[in-house]
Amino acid sequence: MVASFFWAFVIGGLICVIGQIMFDVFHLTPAHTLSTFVVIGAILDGFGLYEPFIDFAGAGATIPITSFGNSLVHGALQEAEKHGLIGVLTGMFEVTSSGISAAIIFGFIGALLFKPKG
Amino acid sequence: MANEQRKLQTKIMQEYYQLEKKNETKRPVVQNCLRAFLVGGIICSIGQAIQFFYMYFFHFTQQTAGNPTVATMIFLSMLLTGFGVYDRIAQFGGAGSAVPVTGFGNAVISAAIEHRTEGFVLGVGGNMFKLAGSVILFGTFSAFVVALIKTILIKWGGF
Amino acid sequence: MKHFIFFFTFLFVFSACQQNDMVDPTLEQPTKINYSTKNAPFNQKVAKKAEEIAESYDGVPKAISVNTDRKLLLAFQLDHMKRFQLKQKEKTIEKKLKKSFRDYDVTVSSDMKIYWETEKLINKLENLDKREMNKKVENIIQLSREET
Amino acid sequence: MLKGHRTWVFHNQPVIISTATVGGPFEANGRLADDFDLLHEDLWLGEDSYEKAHKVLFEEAFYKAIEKGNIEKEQVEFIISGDLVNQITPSSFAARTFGVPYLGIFGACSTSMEGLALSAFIVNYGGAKYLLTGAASHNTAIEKQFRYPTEYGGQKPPTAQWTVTGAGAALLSNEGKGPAVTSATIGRVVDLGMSDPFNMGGAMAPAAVDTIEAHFRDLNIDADYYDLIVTGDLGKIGRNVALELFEKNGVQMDEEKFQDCGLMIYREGQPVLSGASGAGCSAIVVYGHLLNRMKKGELKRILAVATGALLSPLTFQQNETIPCIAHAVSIEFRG
Repeated sequence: MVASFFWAFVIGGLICVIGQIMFDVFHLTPAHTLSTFVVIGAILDGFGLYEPFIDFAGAGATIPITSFGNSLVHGALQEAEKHGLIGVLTGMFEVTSSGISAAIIFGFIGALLFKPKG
Repeated sequence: MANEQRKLQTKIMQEYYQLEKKNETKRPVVQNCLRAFLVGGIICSIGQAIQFFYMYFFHFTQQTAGNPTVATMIFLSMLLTGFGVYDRIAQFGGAGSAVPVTGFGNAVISAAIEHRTEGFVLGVGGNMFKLAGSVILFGTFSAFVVALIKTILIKWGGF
Repeated sequence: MKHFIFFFTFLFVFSACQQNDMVDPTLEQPTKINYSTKNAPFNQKVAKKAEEIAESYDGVPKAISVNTDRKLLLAFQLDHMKRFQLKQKEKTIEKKLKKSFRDYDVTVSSDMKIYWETEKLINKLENLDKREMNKKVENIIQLSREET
Repeated sequence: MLKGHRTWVFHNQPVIISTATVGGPFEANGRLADDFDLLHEDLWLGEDSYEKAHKVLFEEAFYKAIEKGNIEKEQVEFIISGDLVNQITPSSFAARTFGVPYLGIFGACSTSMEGLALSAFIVNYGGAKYLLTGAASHNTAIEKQFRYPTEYGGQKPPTAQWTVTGAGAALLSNEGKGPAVTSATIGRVVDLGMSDPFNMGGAMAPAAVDTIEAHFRDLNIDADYYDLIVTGDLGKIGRNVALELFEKNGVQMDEEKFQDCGLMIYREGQPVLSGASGAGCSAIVVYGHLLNRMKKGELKRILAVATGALLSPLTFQQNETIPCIAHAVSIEFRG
């Protein structure tokens, strides 16, 4: 348990450091950086490398945005196994939906509740 | 984007570029990285804690706890964004608060809050994914390509 | 500065409560405990054997198992540094167990939640009858099959 | 009268008979809090959108300037103003409130001095008796316009600048007492290929230097003529770059004398990174702080050089470089 927290902290932190380097050294905007991360996550899962990574780092691998790409691929592959090529299309959001729907729902609730503070 | 990559047309421009770079306050890369590590690590540890919470008190396994964890993190992100704290954390933490899924939530929620003055349909609805849209686009498209290639290889390539 | 202090206090308090809320069952029982399974509705000999097999693998400090007349459920923990090979380990152990206990429907899981649930079940085996136990084991197996 | 290439000299001496400045909560904590006529506690100014709050900043500055000038609203013949929001709506909407003939101008953060130069020109040649000019910016309205949503957690690099919330207005007339506008140099658009929208100072410095040098050349004077040469919003980086450019071009410039409005507004420790910026920045400092100092007799002649970066989020996304401009206005006080 302690090890889980430790590695979640370290791996999660290191992924963020990579992001910071992309910000500061390569002068990428946050949008560019995050898009790159998502694509990297998708590719890593394509090679089957992201799952072991999650097993190891737990939330350190599932909380960074890279896991978004991973779970998109995962959903697509799961469905593809059952329904063939068309599953690639239909399964895409099967696993990720919670992140996106949570963002949409809480985004709207936030807009109802809050004003920008400046 | 990056100044370094752009070709500066004239000699004056190149000279000025050198002069300006010399005077420019350097980004404190090492300090920023340390802060990003700290903030990112803390956010992921909170994620881990929430995941254990869902596993311990609800019927979620390590695998299935991921979804409610992400949703909870985005909920927390909404609170912090709404109370005007998240942008301050971000100024300190940089990528440490942008890379975790809370940063994705913050991008959606901040845009939604910002544009409520233009109404809920055109303002909130139209602008919600102003910043986060690219993440969804490139995530979805790259996942499509990756999954397509992999499926084809498995089905017909005999891998 | 005030905001940062606020933020870190918030984080600290938050994560601290979360951690305290969770009593770690593995930390409470660091060494092997001889569960009294004599009065269990099914003879747990197979499960004990399975535990021994699983624990003979490198990097598996602890495994727990229950069996009914047809089903065998085993949950194990893995040294953290070996967790990269978690899925392979799971497969090898499952294969081995399937070979060793051909009469049983074998389920192997490395999931922490399954481990906790199995442990809970073992602790109250004595108070269960066969039907209840079948149901409980079936529930855990279902849980471990859930995806996403 | 045109002198040299691009400098107007105003022989009829249009006088700034009154000025008014309005600021937001962040400015109230700043160094120049005492020089404001009106300070707001609330960034919303009691309105339901930041754009409306922006408009209110304008209205209040105009009203206050008229009040301090001891004239009636109806006596104001023209308003020349501008800001940074799309299609300069806050400025135009404020002009709607007044119902006075109005010229909307856009020069990004150089709007304040562009307005003052044009106003002085009009007043000088008898185009108006009373003329109001002003510029304003509102931190969150501008952030929303040019950068990210205000609550978005995007880390700003140390080169970034903080947009001022505030408005400055000046009432000009061809008679009366007060500091006189003696000359103005119109800038040209200078682009040396900088493209980082988080480093405006570095992009704008050459424009400021170009205009100041042109001003000296056209009037055949040097930096000694002025007690203070103040740039609009170059910030720390822009100011240093400008000083270095002066040295390189062989223009003598006293470091003490060459100040920047963006570095004057806020205190040490306020999280403004490289300094302040925005159309309101130079308007507030010149119309508030500096004219007050002139009235106290601390300064006799100043040259206010407002700098503007003429970019939009669109041009930045299309990888265009940032064209910049600076307008210089000389203000003299002869007791």
